Amino acid sequence: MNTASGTSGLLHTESLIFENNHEGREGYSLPASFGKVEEIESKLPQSLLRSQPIGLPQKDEPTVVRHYTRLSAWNHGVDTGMYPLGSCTMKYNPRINETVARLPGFARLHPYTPQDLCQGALRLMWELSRYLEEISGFARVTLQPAAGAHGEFTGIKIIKAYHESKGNPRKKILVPDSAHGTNPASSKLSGYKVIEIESGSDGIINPQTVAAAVDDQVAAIMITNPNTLGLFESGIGEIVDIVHKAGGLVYCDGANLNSIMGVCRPGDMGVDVLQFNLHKTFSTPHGGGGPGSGPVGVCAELEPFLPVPLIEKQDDRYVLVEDRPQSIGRVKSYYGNFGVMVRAYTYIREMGGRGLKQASQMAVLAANYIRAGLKDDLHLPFDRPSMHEVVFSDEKLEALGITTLDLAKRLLDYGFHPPTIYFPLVVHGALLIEPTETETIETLDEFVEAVKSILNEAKTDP
Amino acid sequence: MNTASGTSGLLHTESLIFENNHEGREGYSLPASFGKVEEIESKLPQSLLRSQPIGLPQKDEPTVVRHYTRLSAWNHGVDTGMYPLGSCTMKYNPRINETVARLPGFARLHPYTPQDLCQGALRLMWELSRYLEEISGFARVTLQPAAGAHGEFTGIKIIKAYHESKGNPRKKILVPDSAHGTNPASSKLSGYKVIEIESGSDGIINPQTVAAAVDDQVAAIMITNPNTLGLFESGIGEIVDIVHKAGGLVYCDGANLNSIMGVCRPGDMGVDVLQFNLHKTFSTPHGGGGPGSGPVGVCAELEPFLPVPLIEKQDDRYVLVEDRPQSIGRVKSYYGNFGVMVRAYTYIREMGGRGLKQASQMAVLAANYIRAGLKDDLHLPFDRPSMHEVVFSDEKLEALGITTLDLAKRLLDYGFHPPTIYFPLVVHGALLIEPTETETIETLDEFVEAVKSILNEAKTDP
Amino acid sequence: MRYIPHTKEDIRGMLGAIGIRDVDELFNTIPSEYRLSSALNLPDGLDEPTLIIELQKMAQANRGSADNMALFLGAGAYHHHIPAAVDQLLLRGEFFTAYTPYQPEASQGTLQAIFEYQSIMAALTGCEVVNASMYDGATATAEALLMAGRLKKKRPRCLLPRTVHPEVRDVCATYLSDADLVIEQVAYGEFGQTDLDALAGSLSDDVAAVVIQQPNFFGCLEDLPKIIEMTHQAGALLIAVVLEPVSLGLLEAPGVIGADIVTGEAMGLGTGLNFGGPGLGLFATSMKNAWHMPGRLVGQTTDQDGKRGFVLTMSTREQHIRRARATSNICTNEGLCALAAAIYLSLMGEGGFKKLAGINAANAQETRKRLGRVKGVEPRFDAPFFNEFVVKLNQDVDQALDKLKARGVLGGLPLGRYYPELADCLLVCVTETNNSEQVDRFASGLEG
Amino acid sequence: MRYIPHTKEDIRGMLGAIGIRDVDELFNTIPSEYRLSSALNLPDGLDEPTLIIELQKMAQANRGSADNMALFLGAGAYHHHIPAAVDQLLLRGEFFTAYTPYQPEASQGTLQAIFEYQSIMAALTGCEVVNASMYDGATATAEALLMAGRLKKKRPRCLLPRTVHPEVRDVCATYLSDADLVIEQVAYGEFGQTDLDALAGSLSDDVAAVVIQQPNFFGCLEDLPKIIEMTHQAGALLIAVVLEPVSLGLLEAPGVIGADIVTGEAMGLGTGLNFGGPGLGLFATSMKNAWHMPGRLVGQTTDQDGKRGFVLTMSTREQHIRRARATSNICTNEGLCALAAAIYLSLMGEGGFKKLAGINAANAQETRKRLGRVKGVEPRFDAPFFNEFVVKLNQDVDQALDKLKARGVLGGLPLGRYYPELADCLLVCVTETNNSEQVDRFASGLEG
Ligand SMILES: Cc1ncc(COP(=O)(O)O)c(C=O)c1O
Ligand SMILES: Cc1ncc(COP(=O)(O)O)c(C=O)c1O
Repeated sequence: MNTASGTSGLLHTESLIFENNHEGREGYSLPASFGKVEEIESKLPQSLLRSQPIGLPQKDEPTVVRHYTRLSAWNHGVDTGMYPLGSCTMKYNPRINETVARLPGFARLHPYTPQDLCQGALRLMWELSRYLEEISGFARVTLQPAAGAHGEFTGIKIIKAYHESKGNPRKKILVPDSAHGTNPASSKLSGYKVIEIESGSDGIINPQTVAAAVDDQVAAIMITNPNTLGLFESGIGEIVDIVHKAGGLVYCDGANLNSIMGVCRPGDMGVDVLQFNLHKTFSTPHGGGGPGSGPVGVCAELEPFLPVPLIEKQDDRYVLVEDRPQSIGRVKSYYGNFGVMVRAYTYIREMGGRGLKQASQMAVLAANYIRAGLKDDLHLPFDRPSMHEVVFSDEKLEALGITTLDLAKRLLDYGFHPPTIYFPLVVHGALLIEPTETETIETLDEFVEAVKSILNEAKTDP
Repeated sequence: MNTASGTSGLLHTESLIFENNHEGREGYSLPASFGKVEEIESKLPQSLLRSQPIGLPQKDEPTVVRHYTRLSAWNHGVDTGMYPLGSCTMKYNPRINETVARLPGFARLHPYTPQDLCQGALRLMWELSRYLEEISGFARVTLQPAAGAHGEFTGIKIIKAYHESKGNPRKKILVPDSAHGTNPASSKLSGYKVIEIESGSDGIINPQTVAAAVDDQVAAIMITNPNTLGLFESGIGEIVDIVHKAGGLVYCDGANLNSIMGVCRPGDMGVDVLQFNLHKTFSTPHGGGGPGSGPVGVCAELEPFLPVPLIEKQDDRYVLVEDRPQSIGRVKSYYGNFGVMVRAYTYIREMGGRGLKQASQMAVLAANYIRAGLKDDLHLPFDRPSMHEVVFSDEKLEALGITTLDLAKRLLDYGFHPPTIYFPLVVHGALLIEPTETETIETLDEFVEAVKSILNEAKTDP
Repeated sequence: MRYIPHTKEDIRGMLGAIGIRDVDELFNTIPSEYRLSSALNLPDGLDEPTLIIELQKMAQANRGSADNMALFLGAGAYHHHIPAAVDQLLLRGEFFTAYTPYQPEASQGTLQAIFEYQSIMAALTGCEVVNASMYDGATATAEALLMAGRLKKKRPRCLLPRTVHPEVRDVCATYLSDADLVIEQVAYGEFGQTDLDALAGSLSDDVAAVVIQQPNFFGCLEDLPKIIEMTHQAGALLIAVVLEPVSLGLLEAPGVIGADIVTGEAMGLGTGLNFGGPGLGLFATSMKNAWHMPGRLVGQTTDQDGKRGFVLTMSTREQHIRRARATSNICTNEGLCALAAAIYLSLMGEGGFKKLAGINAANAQETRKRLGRVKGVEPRFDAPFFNEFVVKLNQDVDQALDKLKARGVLGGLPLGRYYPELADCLLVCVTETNNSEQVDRFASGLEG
Repeated sequence: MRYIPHTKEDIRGMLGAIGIRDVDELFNTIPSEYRLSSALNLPDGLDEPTLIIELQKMAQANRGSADNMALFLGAGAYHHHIPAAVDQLLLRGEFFTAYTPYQPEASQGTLQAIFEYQSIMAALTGCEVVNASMYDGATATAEALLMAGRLKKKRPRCLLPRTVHPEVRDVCATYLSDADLVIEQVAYGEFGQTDLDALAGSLSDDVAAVVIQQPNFFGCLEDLPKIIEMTHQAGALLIAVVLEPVSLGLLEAPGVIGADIVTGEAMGLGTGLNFGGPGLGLFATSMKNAWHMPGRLVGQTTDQDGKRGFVLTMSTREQHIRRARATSNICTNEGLCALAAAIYLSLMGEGGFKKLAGINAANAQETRKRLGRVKGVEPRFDAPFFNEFVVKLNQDVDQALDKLKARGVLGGLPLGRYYPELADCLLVCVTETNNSEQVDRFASGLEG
């Protein structure tokens, strides 16, 4: 077994960067001004000027570089080892993405550059929207939202605007109990009441449960497909019909798109709105917690409500269109997380349609391989085949006298980032494992072995 | 005390990159050819084609990136902690150097680019030569040598060519016993016999010793100043006179230039030839063992012998001149380690004359501060003030029952790279400590404390 | 495919272990009517060298990038030099390939860095608590208003002067469209600042919050101490919005003079323009309001051995625990940009950051002076300003900008789009990245 | 100064601890007549943003860089695409800010990487031992000749055909000018290969070594098996020089067919052009000759706990121990370039590297064909070639190159400078980085 360095026995005695300052120590290098700096304080009202030192660090460049280099060593990333955090799609972040995103023509471009001088950026965004539409089966995509939850917020606003345009914004949104926390929170932000829908004993939603909950005050159902248990909502067609018949819309949380690219498309299933997580499915780095990007795709009927600005192609030119009277307005300043889009675009262009499909196939294969490897050791709460991630409960752990958390923490000592734990809430002591397509079979085997060996420790040396 | 991660308890169980191959696993991404690849094998003689697999790794990109990321974690560098390796000037490597060296106009420039299309590179080299001449006090500098030892080789060849031009190449080179191993080895490469000169009991060379050794078969003396014991050769003027009077030349190993920039210049002392180590004095990275760069400066009389090509400025153009009949010829293909030159040039331009002098002053101050901190704990073999590095012997260690090596290895556990040990050979169990100007006083204190605490361990817990 | 390691043999082995014969069987739970029969209609995959050339072409088609042209555009996105060290540290895989630090044992690097970001930003804003980041300045401000609504439940109005960035106002409008808080505008006065009389007229005990951008959208400095006093007298909260945090090198920290919430946009501190995103949404407030704050927070703690460590804290505010009743829906934030800001500000340091602010202000002063010497160009507002100001042209603004473009100058933002009454005005920004020659080119371009 | 942390107060404290009052006192051992009284005459220090702009200008003044022009230059420096991952890994401070791995406990990263480099290069060359690197291909070859001299003490001659890169021959001449080994040339034949009759004529029992570049300087493939046989029959050593190691994806490893030493230049494998340096000097030989080899070597070992580890080995050959009697004076080598090659070759892998070789060869074939269709252009040599070949022009070569320049094409190296008899010839190199459009531009440029 490979052991990644730094995953156990972390020494974290590095001081904080703002501790131990020596007055006057410098880490900066600034150009001379062409205006008179010495006159500035006299030009500004005294009452507005800073009265006290700020309290910023006083450090030389070597110290700062060393400090953050050392700090980084106390982190586990995909680059140091497997990171099977379920629901997060911690796949490899291609290096070419980083090179391309740093090209000065992208990185040093002001958002208010006249449109004739930023055609490259607009073209990239326009094409990226088209690709996402093709992948998901929607009529139109906006790239503005900054992350998945922000996309949910945008999608729900669009749903509300749609209902308002029909004369009644409606009051409720149906959200399955297995949903990610952002789903109810996003619904609430638009003033909707969240009605929880219970998952069936097979881990998916029974259309009858939806039928029972639906009424003319239901604005939408917010479904995740494949859901957070890693299961495909096979009843999706029926659910869509039920909700549509009641005049409601269907929102799909697209965080799990990594399992179905090139295999099926939510748009084809009658879903009305979906958010993408470019930082999951499309390989852009998670950055220790962002930046992400959460584009939203909608069916044709909802297109008028998309946020402004929207990119259009007029003849050979790409333009940002602000004049969209039914739009929900702006959800973020400028056009979204462009730097993230460049990476996702690059990824799609490298993978092509075939590559994306292969990614999904291999992601699902890897999850099922882990499932097969551990199904006798851990308890599988659902019998249905898994998609890109597999969830186990703590049923067998309890018998060994350990908890899900114990297992997770012990995995760290084996050089693995733990899976997502205690989520989804509907599985007791859940362990949600998402290996992604970029881990080798050897690593998958090592992970399975590590879990087995931890269980064995619990058995033999409780 | 800060503890750098990874400096103790290194886990090195990462497999070798060429182990565990899976047939067909790929990490590459190559363009299509416009010629017919399938016809190639038939176009080439069968007898010249490869008969067996090469045996290269078969790895995906994520695996390769993870592998080398992990490997890097098992290394100590200046970026992870103090690296007081005497004689090596492990100063901070500025980040701007790395950015600039990667500009496509430098990094993707072919050495045979027509000269009108590479004026920027030629100008940089021309200016860098001028700067080095100014810093060292020599008439002319060649940038061709690839490292310090290569510069020594070049310098000695120049000396030999000079003597040959006078009718007698001479037979011997005087080298002090404290010299770096490259000095005698480089002398030997040009067919010279090496005569060892004993250092005085004060650590520097007594001019009388030189006078006694000099004769008309001595081609040169190869002196290091400040020498490898960190002491300034105060008798340099006399030594130069003695050697010159006997018709010999004076070579100065410039590896320790970091102590005297802006303070004094070897050229002004009558030295005839000197090699620079750009990877020491001029902040270019040591790279885990290179690439370095070892330009050579010479006095006016030796200029005709410099290697070809040499850069000249003709009106507003920079040209590479090959036609130099007395030249020793070429010592390396193309023009030297240009990528390293870009970094050194950038450094000099950032520092300016004042900054370089400050660097030398602070480097010397830091070494003397460590000396003051440890002089009661370790044995100082020489009484003379130190320059940029300080050497201790193992005299007091022996009393404690530990060796220099023990002390060095224990320093690793404290998060420090050990100093140079057992060199120079003239000091018993030498510990050669060169802190450089880029370590903070806190780090210097921690280093001193670490040594004291190790000595204390030896005392209390032998 | 270089990112997918599975060989045919690997796949065979995995299928065997699972007990199926074909990858397609894995997708059997997807009803067949939804299974795609044809391939996605996307361009064929490209190899790396070709892809880089292709993207280089697209990047170069952005002829207005700061590498090509003299940039006098600010308006919420400020171009500052990013030290080489910042970006090289961001490229460390341990940082950028990690996610939200859910597992503290494996995330001390991210956690400490975010804690440092929070602490440094707290110093800069004069506030006690700073969260781990929001999407950008606009959404941070919108969330601040939502928070004000929670804190001041009985007050249904909030005041958003016209001197606040139009896009920030737009985003607030979207966020608040379904909240119990109505946004009202406040006019600006002749000097380019919020009209204090109008503000006084609007303030009453049904106002939950007043938003003030400092420096404001026109680059003018508001009389923040006075406005805070007025706001507090009315019992409302003051939300100070700082879209150009470099100004804080010179200006008093809003928290120190009583701002209740400080929001802002910090992409200028190490992240860079990137066509406007990712941003770095700053969110700061006082300890007593911390439980109402959106977003993640890193706190300091001590482990079993008494060693200092860092963890995510006060998580019960958040959606993954509190779901519909969370203080916000935010999950992924702008972690790497926060790290960039921490590194950037550590390098700038106390001395450098103040100096930087001075250079920006001095360059802007000088530029305004030189442009003012051009016939037909005059300053539009007289309020003191930091690094941005408005000039009025007696020629057609669009034509003037076109002339400037031809000389390689992006001469500021035409204000007519946002303020019809300022259709003859340009908003001009000057930072340490501009130089004297560029200003002269700008001035002579306006002449010719 | 951002790289020097010492504040005035720090300095005061340090001076106090040392017991002096002024920094100048530290330099008292330098005789006063040598102490500079005035400042160095260097340009004033520049700040980072200004410096970057200044260097960008210099870089852009290199209008012939591969980003700007279609490059058909090889001649020992081959332009291959470097995967983005290579350079990003080289930027890891743990690698590039370390030095020679003297302390194995703190250097396992470098040591294992170099061991991997050595092993991979051993596979590529078919040799048993590869050292940690030499400065470049030329110095590696010169050192190989010196080593041959040590191994074959009684043989005073060595043969260096004219088909070897002229700069390699020049460097060998410099290195051997004081050795007991005389270099003799061997002519080339009509097909562009070493003339075997001439070689046979020169070979005798006083020849220590024969150097053969494969592919040779003209891009032609030598009959290496045959030459090795001839050389060995004469009791001499065969030194194979590979300046384009990509060819080894297709061609038999020289070590496998009996080359005694293989040297080469591997800058093309991940380091890049950089105006010709740093290079990566490859040096490979058989185990029985290892003790005579120059340079460092990393070996595998086992630590006390039985774990695998890596250390510098066979150091007693080296200058720091054996001083004047060392096998070479080399100390600092090209460590980071060796790391680049290890990463590069790991990414290329068995399949990719062979494919890469095929693409290079096929593109070169096709280019020669298309150029050959131009009137007044014909192939000069008929020997088989890899990715480089010589064409003969019936127009003035310099004028032709100037016309090509105007079309953005660097159309190869004019050979007249090195071979007066080939003054009407161009050496043309084609790699995977060239494309079909460039070739057409090249061809039509020769026409017009
Ligand atoms: C299923 C699901 N939905 C939504 C989200 C929210 O996405 P983001 O974190 O990008 O806001 C997540 C992210 O963790 C998720 O796993
Ligand atoms: C004093 C001295 N001289 C010469 C050298 C040789 O320089 P290089 O290693 O660059 O060849 C060194 C390097 O370690 C040295 O310390």
